[in-house]
Amino acid sequence: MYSEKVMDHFTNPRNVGELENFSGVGEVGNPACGDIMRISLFVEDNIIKDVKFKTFGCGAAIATSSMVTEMVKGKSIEEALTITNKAVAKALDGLPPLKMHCSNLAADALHKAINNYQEKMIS
Amino acid sequence: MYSEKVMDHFTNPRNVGELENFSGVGEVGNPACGDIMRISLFVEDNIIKDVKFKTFGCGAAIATSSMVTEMVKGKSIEEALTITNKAVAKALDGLPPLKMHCSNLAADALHKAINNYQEKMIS
Amino acid sequence: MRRIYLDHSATTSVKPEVAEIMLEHLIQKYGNPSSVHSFGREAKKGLERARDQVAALINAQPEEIVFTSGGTEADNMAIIGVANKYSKRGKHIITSAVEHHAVLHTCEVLEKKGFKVTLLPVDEYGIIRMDDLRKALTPETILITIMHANNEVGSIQPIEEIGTLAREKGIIFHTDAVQSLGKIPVDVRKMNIDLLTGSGHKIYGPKGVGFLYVKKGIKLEPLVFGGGQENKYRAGTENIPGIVGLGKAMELAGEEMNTEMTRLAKLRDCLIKGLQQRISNVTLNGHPILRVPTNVNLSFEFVEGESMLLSLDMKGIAASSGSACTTGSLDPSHVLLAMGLCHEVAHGSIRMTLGHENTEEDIQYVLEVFPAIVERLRNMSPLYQEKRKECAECTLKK
Amino acid sequence: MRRIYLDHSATTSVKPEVAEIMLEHLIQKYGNPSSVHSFGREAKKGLERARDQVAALINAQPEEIVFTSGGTEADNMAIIGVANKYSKRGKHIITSAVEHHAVLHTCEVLEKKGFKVTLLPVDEYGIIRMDDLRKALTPETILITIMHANNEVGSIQPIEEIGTLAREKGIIFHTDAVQSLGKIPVDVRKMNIDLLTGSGHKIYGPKGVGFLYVKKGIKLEPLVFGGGQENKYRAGTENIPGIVGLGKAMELAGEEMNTEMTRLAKLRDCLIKGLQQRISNVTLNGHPILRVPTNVNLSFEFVEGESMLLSLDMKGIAASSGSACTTGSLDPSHVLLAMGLCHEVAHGSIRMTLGHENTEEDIQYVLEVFPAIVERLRNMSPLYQEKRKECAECTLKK
Ligand SMILES: Cc1ncc(COP(=O)(O)O)c(C=O)c1O
Ligand SMILES: Cc1ncc(COP(=O)(O)O)c(C=O)c1O
Repeated sequence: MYSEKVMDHFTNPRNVGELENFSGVGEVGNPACGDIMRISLFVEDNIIKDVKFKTFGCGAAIATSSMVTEMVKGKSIEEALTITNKAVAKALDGLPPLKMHCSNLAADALHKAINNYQEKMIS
Repeated sequence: MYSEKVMDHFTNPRNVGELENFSGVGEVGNPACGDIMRISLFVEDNIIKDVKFKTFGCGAAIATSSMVTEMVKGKSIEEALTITNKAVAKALDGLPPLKMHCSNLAADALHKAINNYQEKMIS
Repeated sequence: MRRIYLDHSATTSVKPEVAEIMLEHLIQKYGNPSSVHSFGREAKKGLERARDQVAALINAQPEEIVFTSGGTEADNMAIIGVANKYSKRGKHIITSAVEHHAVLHTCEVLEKKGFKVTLLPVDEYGIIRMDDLRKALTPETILITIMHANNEVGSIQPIEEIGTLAREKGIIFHTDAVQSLGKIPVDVRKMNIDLLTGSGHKIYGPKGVGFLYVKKGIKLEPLVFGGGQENKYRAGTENIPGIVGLGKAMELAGEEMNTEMTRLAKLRDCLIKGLQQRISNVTLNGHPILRVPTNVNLSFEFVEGESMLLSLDMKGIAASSGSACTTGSLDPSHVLLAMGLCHEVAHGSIRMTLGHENTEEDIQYVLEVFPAIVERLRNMSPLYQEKRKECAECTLKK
Repeated sequence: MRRIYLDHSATTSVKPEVAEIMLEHLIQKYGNPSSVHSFGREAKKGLERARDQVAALINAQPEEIVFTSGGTEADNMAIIGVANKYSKRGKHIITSAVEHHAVLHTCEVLEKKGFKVTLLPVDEYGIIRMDDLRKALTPETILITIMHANNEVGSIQPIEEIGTLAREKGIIFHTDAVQSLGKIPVDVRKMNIDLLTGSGHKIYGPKGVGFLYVKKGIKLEPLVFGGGQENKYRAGTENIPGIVGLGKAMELAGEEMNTEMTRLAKLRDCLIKGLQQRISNVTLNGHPILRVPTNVNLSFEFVEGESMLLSLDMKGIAASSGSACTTGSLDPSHVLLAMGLCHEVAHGSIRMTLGHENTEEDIQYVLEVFPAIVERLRNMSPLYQEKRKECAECTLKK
């Protein structure tokens, strides 16, 4: 069902946890629909220096969360904003069709975290 | 499907043929429905001294024809008239339900042959 | 006793390779393909390989194959499924008088529900005339369902012509290919077929499994509701052992068709000729050439079919008959009657269908024992006595 | 790797005796039971023996058993068959919110065709209340269809009471006994059942075969049309290997039920207790006592089901889940929701269903590996962090 990459990220997820001193945090999903992803960022000089995730969800939800943190670490905010859910799925060698719409939300969580960071910067 | 007795009468039918000097002959069925039975009798002193059959039909048709000739040989006309299709089937240890109505006509052929004999006697 | 099976159009044994893969999925890879775990994935793998194998033999895409519980269900699903889905477009269905009961009775049921059904007549060989079909078309026609090869007499219908006409007119075309698969080429693209029925147990696969090819774009209302299996077309836990067996059987059928069918056509012709030489008043039913290589159907005048079957059976030979007596109804084969045979000749028909296990020696044995059987029964028959009295209702081919 | 199958309610392997008799009918006794000859008679014999075996386990008459392609088809046949046959008497059907989709979706289809369907609610254990049923009855009610044991949580419905009520009111009563057969006693006479569904592959018989018990006197419109098989109730060449396998499986189920179910009930209780001792926030779904001996269904709060399944699978343990993620829909199990669980707890449910091959060692192994799996996932879960924040929508059993 899942690609080897998905299974790898599910089994050995990268960057699990929550940053204590985060610059921004974003959460998507809700427990009712079976997926919640929370991503926290630490940003310095417009660069995402550190990122962590916590996820309640299926294998695809965990793997996409893990993958997005890998993709984004060390990137600038602008680069990070170009990452889409689709790109995350692709980086995992694809997801089963049924999972594409329901558990592929990690980029959304990332964007929310960036928004949260940007709002904080403004205020 | 068929009882051993049916198979015995089908394999070794008794009294096959047609009497040259018959006292009466009866035929039932028609080729369209797949069964024709013809029975010819030789009667002397009100006793059926000889009887023969010819049948076009399925296993049940042949077996009932054979059986009825055995049952009737040496019997008086009155006794012969009491033989029913049901009795013939019973003497064969029964017939499959579907065959009871369609191929179980040997007693009818017998009765027709007797009628034919009786009509000849009157005229 | 020697036993010779000559009833391969009724059903077949499964080939050893088929039994083997079935056993594997009965005992080891027994998971439910809907399950997430490894047992489920193994089952799913078998299921999808089978779908590939089936699709390959008929030149379809794997997604176009819906597995069913057999040919009968696939026929029902096609006909009822189209009727229910497209009834707003029209309520007219065209079929032929020689279809299998799975098609005919389904059409009758639809007739009771307000559909109009045209039964095309057939010629003396059991084949429809394209002109009749053209004339039967109306703007209301939503479905043409005509079988590929006939199960009783083996006659082959002009499927490609029908398909081309149907495509031209935008009418859905279903064909029951249960008796042609593995015997003659079937190509759904080339033949313009929209829906096609297949069954496992006629091609050395298991009983209780079949498939419907559903061309991409054709919609059907399902027959059975429940889980979302088979892309929601057919609910119910998939019959994995049956399906992998069917897949394997289809693959083998494709590989062996050419050589095996050449072999069987020879045996068939030898059997037909041999019996006609040895026994008088024997006529061939069905087309002499447009005929599957496995089918022999002969009428033995003056004798009834079931009594021949019983006699053959006592000699170890398994055959079948169009006689009413074998079906429990009063009328003989609707196929033979539609071809214009009179009742009594239809009653005297014997079908022998060749397959895998049959050898030349088998045919020799049949040729040896058959004449005495017919002779014995003819000597019992009052019709033989009045030999050659013409049968009023029929137009016998001489 | 050690592999432990704990998904026997999804499907089972076939027992060796079942495989053996199937193989015999695939390879040797492969005839079509409609055939006159010896191959046909052998097949027919197997068919009728299987009918006896099935009837015996549920205290029915052999003539009351109709073989089908599985539990789903039997459910459809019962519900659609009654609806179409008795619609003049009324158009109201009563069922429950926790039925299998083969029942629920079939009822939904009938609703679209003008029938009225009442979905009885269930209590926190998944069991209907007789009072709700009594209140739902109308003069229009023609059918009550309530399952015997639930496939997800194993809860057992008060079938005998329902049957008695239905009989009293002259309403036809169907029960889906797919998950109770072979696990708890089923007696159609004692329980006043008119129609009963069974399936082969849940009791160590094959997939793709099931049966419907049809009490003498109850009429049904068939679902599939064609040949006159199964007393005209179900057309199509009979799946003889599947049917003889089902028959054998039913016979073995009857013989082994008492000892085997006592054994499994112990393992079940050991598994439930062991997991609850080793892991916090684990709740049992379904009734603690009115429950089939094979079913364990637990919710592990703060974790999602599929990720547990995957983790278990990597340890060789095959289980299932009520999580939406395993079905591809967005909503978790309709059964758990009907029992009043909140979505997130339903998403975190794991079903382990015990069977034949399972041993005490298996249970020990599961108890060993399970806690670390839950811990790992909980450490990843944002919900666990906010642990014990009350879930607003739900009424959790504490
Ligand atoms: C032409 C044809 N169509 C349909 C069927 C039905 O297939 P099944 O026996 O798999 O239901 C058969 C055989 O019985 C057949 O010969
Ligand atoms: C309660 C219940 N009913 C019906 C079915 C359907 O049976 P089958 O898989 O044989 O179609 C199942 C299992 O899938 C079931 O658990």
